Amino acid sequence: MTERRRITGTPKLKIELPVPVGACQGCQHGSVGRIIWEVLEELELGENTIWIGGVTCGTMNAFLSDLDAVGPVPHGRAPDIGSAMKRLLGKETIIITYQGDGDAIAIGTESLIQAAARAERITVFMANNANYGTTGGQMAPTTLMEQRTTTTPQGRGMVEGFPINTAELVAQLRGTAYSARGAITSPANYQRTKKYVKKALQKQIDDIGFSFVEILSACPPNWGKKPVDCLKWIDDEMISQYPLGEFRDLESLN
Amino acid sequence: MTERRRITGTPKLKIELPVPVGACQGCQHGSVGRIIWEVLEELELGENTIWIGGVTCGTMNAFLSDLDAVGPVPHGRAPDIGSAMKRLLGKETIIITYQGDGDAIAIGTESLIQAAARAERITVFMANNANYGTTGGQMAPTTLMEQRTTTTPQGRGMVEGFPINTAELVAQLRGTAYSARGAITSPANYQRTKKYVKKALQKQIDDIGFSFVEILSACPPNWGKKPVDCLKWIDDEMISQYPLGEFRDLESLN
Amino acid sequence: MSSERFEVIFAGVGGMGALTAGQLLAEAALAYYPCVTWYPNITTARRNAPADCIVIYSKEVIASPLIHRVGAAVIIESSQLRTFEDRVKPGGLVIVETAGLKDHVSRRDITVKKIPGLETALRLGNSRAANLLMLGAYIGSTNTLPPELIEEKLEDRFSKNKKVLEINLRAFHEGIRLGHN
Amino acid sequence: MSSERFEVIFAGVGGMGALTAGQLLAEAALAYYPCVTWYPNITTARRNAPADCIVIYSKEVIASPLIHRVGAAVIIESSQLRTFEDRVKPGGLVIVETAGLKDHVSRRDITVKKIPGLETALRLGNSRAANLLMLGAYIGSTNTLPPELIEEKLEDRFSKNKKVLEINLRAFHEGIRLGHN
Amino acid sequence: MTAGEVLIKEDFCLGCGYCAEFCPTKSIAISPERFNSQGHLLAEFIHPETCNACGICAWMCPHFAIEVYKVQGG
Amino acid sequence: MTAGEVLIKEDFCLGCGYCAEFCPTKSIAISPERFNSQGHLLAEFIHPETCNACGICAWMCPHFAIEVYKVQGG
Amino acid sequence: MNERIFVNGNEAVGWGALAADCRAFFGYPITPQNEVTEWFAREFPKRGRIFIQTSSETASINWLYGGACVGARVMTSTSSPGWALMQETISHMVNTEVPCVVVLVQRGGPGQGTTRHAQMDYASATWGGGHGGYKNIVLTPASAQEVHDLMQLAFYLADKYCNPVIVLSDGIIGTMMEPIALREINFNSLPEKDWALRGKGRRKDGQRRLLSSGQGLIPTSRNPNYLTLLHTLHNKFQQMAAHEIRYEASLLEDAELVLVAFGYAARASLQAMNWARAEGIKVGMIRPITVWPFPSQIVKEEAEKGVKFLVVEDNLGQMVMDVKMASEGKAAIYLVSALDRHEAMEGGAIYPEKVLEKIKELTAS
Amino acid sequence: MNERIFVNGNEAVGWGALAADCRAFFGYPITPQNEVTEWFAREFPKRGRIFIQTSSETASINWLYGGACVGARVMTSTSSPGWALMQETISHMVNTEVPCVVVLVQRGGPGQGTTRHAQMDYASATWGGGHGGYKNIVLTPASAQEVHDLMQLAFYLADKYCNPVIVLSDGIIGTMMEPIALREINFNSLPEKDWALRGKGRRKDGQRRLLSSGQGLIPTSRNPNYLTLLHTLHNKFQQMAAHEIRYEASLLEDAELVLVAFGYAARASLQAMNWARAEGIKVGMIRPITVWPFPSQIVKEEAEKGVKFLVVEDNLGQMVMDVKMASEGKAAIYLVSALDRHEAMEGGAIYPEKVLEKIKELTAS
Ligand SMILES: Cc1ncc(C[n+]2csc(CCOP(=O)(O)OP(=O)(O)O)c2C)c(N)n1
Ligand SMILES: Cc1ncc(C[n+]2csc(CCOP(=O)(O)OP(=O)(O)O)c2C)c(N)n1
Ligand code: SF4
Ligand code: SF4
Ligand code: SF4
Ligand code: SF4
Ligand code: SF4
Ligand code: SF4
Ligand SMILES: [Mg+2]
Ligand SMILES: [Mg+2]
Repeated sequence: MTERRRITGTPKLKIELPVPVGACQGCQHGSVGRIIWEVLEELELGENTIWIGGVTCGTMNAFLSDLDAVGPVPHGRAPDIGSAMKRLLGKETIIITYQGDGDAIAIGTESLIQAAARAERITVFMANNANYGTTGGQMAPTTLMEQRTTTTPQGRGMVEGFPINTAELVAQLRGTAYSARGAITSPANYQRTKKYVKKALQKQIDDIGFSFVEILSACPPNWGKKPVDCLKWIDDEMISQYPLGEFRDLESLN
Repeated sequence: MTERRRITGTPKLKIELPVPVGACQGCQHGSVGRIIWEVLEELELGENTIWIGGVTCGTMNAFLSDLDAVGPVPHGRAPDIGSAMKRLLGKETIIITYQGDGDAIAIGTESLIQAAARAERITVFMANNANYGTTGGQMAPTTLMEQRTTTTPQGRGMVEGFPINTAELVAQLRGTAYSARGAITSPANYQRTKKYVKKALQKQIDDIGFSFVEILSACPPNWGKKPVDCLKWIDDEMISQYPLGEFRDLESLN
Repeated sequence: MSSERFEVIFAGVGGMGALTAGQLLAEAALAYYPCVTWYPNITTARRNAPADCIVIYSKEVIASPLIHRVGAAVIIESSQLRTFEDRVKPGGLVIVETAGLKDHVSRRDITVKKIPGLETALRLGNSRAANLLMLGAYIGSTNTLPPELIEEKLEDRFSKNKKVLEINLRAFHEGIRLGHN
Repeated sequence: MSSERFEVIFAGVGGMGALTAGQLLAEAALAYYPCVTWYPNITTARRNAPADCIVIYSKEVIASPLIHRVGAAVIIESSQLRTFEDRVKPGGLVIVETAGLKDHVSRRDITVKKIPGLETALRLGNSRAANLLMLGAYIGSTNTLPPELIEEKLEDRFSKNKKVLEINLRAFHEGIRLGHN
Repeated sequence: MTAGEVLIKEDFCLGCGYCAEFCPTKSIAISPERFNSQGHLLAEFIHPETCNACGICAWMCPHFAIEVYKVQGG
Repeated sequence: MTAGEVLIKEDFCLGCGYCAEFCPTKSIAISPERFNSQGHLLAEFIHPETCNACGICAWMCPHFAIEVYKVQGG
Repeated sequence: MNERIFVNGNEAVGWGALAADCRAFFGYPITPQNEVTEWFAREFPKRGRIFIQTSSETASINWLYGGACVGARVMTSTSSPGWALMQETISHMVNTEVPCVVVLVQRGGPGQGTTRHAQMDYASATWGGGHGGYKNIVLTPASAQEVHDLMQLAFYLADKYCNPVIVLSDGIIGTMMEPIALREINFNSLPEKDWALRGKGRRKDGQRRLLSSGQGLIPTSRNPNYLTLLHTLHNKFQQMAAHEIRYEASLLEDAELVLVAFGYAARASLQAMNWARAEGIKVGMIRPITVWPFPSQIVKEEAEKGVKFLVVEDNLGQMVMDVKMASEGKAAIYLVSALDRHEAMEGGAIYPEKVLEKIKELTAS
Repeated sequence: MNERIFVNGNEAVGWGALAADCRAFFGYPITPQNEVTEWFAREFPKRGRIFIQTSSETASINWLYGGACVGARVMTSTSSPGWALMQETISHMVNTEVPCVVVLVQRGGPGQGTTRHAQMDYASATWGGGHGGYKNIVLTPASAQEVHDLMQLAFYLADKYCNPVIVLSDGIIGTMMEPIALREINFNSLPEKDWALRGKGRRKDGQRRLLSSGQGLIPTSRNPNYLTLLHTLHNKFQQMAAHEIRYEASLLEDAELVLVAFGYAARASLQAMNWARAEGIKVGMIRPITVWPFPSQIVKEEAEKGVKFLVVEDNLGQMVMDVKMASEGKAAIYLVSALDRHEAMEGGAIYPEKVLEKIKELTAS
């Protein structure tokens, strides 16, 4: 007699539409979404979470979440939207935003920084793929020095100035309870990132303060690399600019 | 035979209009302006500086500068405007913005942070009076915890979240060459602040990177205090939240 | 106090002097007149710019709180005389502060009363009460409202600061006296 | 090649296959036709959504680059047949990829050619050349342009990658051959 | 006897190769010839016998194409 | 003999008191009775004899009401 | 409650919102509406409601968006430059079909303009200042009482149509004080906001809700594709246009000249009309209370009677376009505009005297 | 130079700007105008000109403001949501009287809408989406060549009037390719920008320049008080309205039905007109090239001849308001709108076939 037990697969909180939604080969927005869905499931937050999708290729994750959701919301403004929801619905509701790097730390700078300063009890997830994926691979605030994009055809240089380390910056604000950066370039990193995501959500559950997780995420077509090479590029190039780890982790803000 | 030598007085770069421009008794926007005018004069920058006035009671300083000037520019956006000017006019032209705290680090968060990240060769002066003076004393991002304003009638608390330390935050950005905070609560602080202003402008002259000086500034009517008591309040209360000093001072960004 | 409708401008510079005087009058008038409006004209008050207000109190609906020509003008800051004398209707009244008064009223068709508001208020203990002295002068001159109504409002407003209240009341009464003349 | 005006849709899914084929045709047509338009219909191309383009080349001014019904349709992705067969004018031509082809053309008033583009391209060395094979089939079927013109454009575009160029040229020629039949 | 069973939903697989790259037992690989309907070369579960049902392939798959089971007994 | 001379432009003075507060020699003070046209009590240069022309009053004056001179000889 | 209080038009906003059971106010300081923000800062927290000062107007309107998505009655208030910054998200809210109320206390423009009154945002408020050609109902109070009452109507209509509603005030209506009666207005009951996001566990059917806008429209969203969305919105706009026109007509019966004005200019015009009537001049007035939808029918009917129109508005001519459209060339239209202000400085305004002057000019001979 | 190249309408923006000696482009990515941004990123730096990718559209327009203040020819390009974010500062630039060119490649709205074409920003572009009732000339190209040519006109008019000029393109005009001739258009010469800020040392008279907007207007600024400012602007707008109307009229002589359309809808309409004419149907067309100022006179003249109008626009009815105003009730007006798109998804568009269908319907019997 054989027993067949499901080990893992598509998270329960991910909806499957009749036709698979288009995505680029090797795009890691799906993986970032997967980690969040898994953690929401493990923390049993499916019933009381609202997912706010910024404009990014990852907006799809809002549509595909078996959660109350809205998106794409106005570019960069998800933290404002989430803040209002949290204030109105109270502690019992978990508010998460899913944003791209361009969304969160270019046009969204004010929205993000101010939410952190206010100690807003929401969790912001930022998929950092070092470019504007959705619009076709332009420079983002996170684009590495020397990196070529469609708007830095010669590579980013002093004309454009320096990349922004979002997780470290957010960690500077007094209202931030948690800030970390993960990647999904190996099973070990997958698990580590999952831990960050879980801790971030726990800060919200425990009503401590603002929480933030940045996740490095491959964008093969815009990086002009095969998917597997993208993961190598993250390990070799991106992580030296964007070190993985926790930058703030407080039990209480005072 | 007596000789009469002028020691000091109204800076040459300050224009006097036929009628004195209205100001509140003890408002220190005039003093912040004075320091900048003095330094511009000492560095002989009168001929090649453009002054960009944000919306603040201190916009007056733009009008009263014997310099090319524009203002009030759209709320919070002076660094964008200055950046464009610098790019088009080149190193020879010195670009300064004069902003309030509300202007610079609420609605202007994106404009300021991004200019610093880009290492924009401009100098931002921010008069921090811990409230929105122009509009009648509302809470600003810089309002102290417990401080009463017209929009925090019970004092700022956890509903509003924490004040932002702008000079320290700006110092985190890789493109910032200089960031400091001064006050004008004593002749010694006056001179010290003047030194900061001079160093900030020197960074721009030397084409090193972005420079920023925050200056604590009294707003007697909105603080509900007599002018002299305002200076004491700065010394006693404000400086503990907003320490004076230099937070970044680089000879080169690389 | 028999007429149906009164209009008065209070004009000053900076702070809230003129506006407060007008507001007190308007609030007081509410007890007698079903229709009252107070319209402030403030440019950048916090920064010492001119500020004025129009108060209208009437038995009938007030179509517009904003009118160019009014029955009376109380000029709390003498520098404002020039601007406001034209805004008084023929037969109307101008009450003007004498301190710093440089201008003349050239019109013959209006009554002008010069009141040493600042000086008197200073003498009574606080130059800031000049606006209430001028309000008193208006009431004293026009008798359009029982003074007690305004006193009540004054008491409400300054209930926390007895000293200021007292000086204000004194100034108001002195104004009425000066206005009667 | 005598006619005055040709219109063709290239339809595919994702990537740039259909769009590139149309662009090459349009660029090549410029040498012969004073008026050429290329109109892309891309939804979210980077993410594997349908993408098509309309190429019009004409001796006379092209009023609209966008028209609903065209003379020919080249269906590079067989799943798009249903959407596009209706857009061919009576008497027009449909060239369709056979790989994965499930649908039938129900219309009787158009010519249909089924081309094993993907399979053939794979055989020639790279499935990505299927779009050029389909372009070849169109040229082979319609003779609306000398193939050399397109070859030139291909050479320009892939000058940096000789291997890809070669496969593309081979696919294009094979397409012409299949189209002739 | 315990063995892993990996199910690859071919409509979802886009052939990125992450599963194959990170499978510790090399039980999974990109096919050299099998395309899905969108022209992508597919992942294939080539060595059921070595699979330990660790789940890594599913974790790393960004397109939700993989389900992993553990089969016990038999 | 050297002495300071301080000129107060009364139209500009708003009586904030900063000059008086920081004058190291207490040569300057707010008048208990003299108003400017806007009703503000004015600063007054009350002790020319002690003034050392240090300029501090002018530095601290936010309203540009002060000019400081040094008078030499005489 | 039917208390009578003496307040300005800005404070009346607060009292009206309270009566409408508004749950949260999100706003940013700007003159001449600061009394609104300060009213909420003072009065809302102590009533267990939410007041948040946001970091900008762009932030405000996005807080509104968030609040609307969870089904709460939420509002903001601003003045002209801040209004301009809200355009993107207002357009967004129309797309997503969520309700909110925005109070716009107009000041002088363009640009930084003045901190005082004007009526220069008629165009952007009424015809859609943002992208995408949406519509929203625009209510224009002309007194503190009407501010109070229209605030309640605004919340009702926003919920009824799941669409933003604009209350178009101005610096004069906002800062002048008048006695008002506090009263709760009753409206028809509205359906539950079943679409609101609250976490699916709080919902009877246990199903998730998805609010989506734009290219992401997918089968499970409220409007599954773009054309459906356009049809839904179009039908809704037509419903609003058919059912929500409001205006006040005065003395039209025998009028030869009809004034058309809203907000403070309507007060000035009313005064001028009264004076003119006292002199026997046959002048009447149409005061639109909704400027979108605009009361075109009554304007058209008057035009057909052969009257002249005198539009009075404190801008360079905006509502005059609506009057022109409505009157279909059948009437002569004149304008008293911001160029007819009495004073050169920012405090300048259109006084009733100026309107009377123009009335006389147009009715002479 | 008179080279012929095959480009899309977005790239034609770049070539036109280059011919107009534009010095700097400041922009933020948004579909469907990304080729514009990328063209400048590629072509400008190597020509010693400036390309900067800004941090948002709000930033872009403020960079433009800065660039304009120093007297340089500067431009940006965006699509609808980004356009909405620019409204405040455009209003500001009108106030300060500084020139710039904004290219607006319209996509579907409202809100996040679609990443494709539409013509839904007519209202906000033409009647003023920002606060303060300003005006700006709006040019509407209908081909890649016209994009190239109108870009040059746009820079000229912006400088001539010291006012922003909008080039209103759309996703179809932007992404379709056509051959164009590169050519430099000559315009009358314009006065030096003596008002521009460059540091007073760079100026002959050695005097400072002050550009001020709003309440800060003081004697030394260009417009010393608010009413002067309003008069200056009003006069300027009237000059624009009097001198800058441009349109293309086709086959009006005997037309019984006149199409009115701009941008891509004009191309579809032209095609439909050609087909209809081939069938002997008497249809003509007015294609506004400026939509503000709108070619009202020709519309009015046609209306007086007794034609019918068919307005074709890919929105829910916007330009139709201008046609209505211009025709003064003298003509029946019909509309083909976004509701008449062929397809439900975002790629849907108004095809010539649809226009022809409507033409036939209106000319039958
Ligand atoms: C106001 C506005 N500006 C621009 C856009 C176009 N846009 C859509 S997504 C996006 C940024 C995408 O970059 P990122 O946030 O890094 O997400 P990614 O696609 O890379 O995941 C932009 C600029 C928009 N939708 N709205
Ligand atoms: C878009 C916009 N929103 C709001 C305002 C109103 N406003 C003018 S100045 C100001 C802030 C003033 O505060 P701050 O920058 O701290 O300067 P201060 O007056 O305190 O010196 C505000 C909110 C405006 N002018 N524009
Ligand atoms: S463009 Fe990049 S971010 Fe967008 S779907 Fe493709 S891989 Fe993902
Ligand atoms: S309000 Fe404050 S900042 Fe403004 S002028 Fe007065 S004191 Fe200065
Ligand atoms: S990781 Fe997923 S999508 Fe990628 S090849 Fe493996 S099964 Fe296919
Ligand atoms: S479950 Fe583990 S061992 Fe089995 S195929 Fe997947 S990665 Fe390899
Ligand atoms: S510091 Fe200046 S303004 Fe203040 S009291 Fe002295 S002189 Fe007057
Ligand atoms: S110059 Fe120095 S010593 Fe003289 S009054 Fe001024 S502060 Fe006092
Ligand atoms: Mg990104
Ligand atoms: Mg401040």
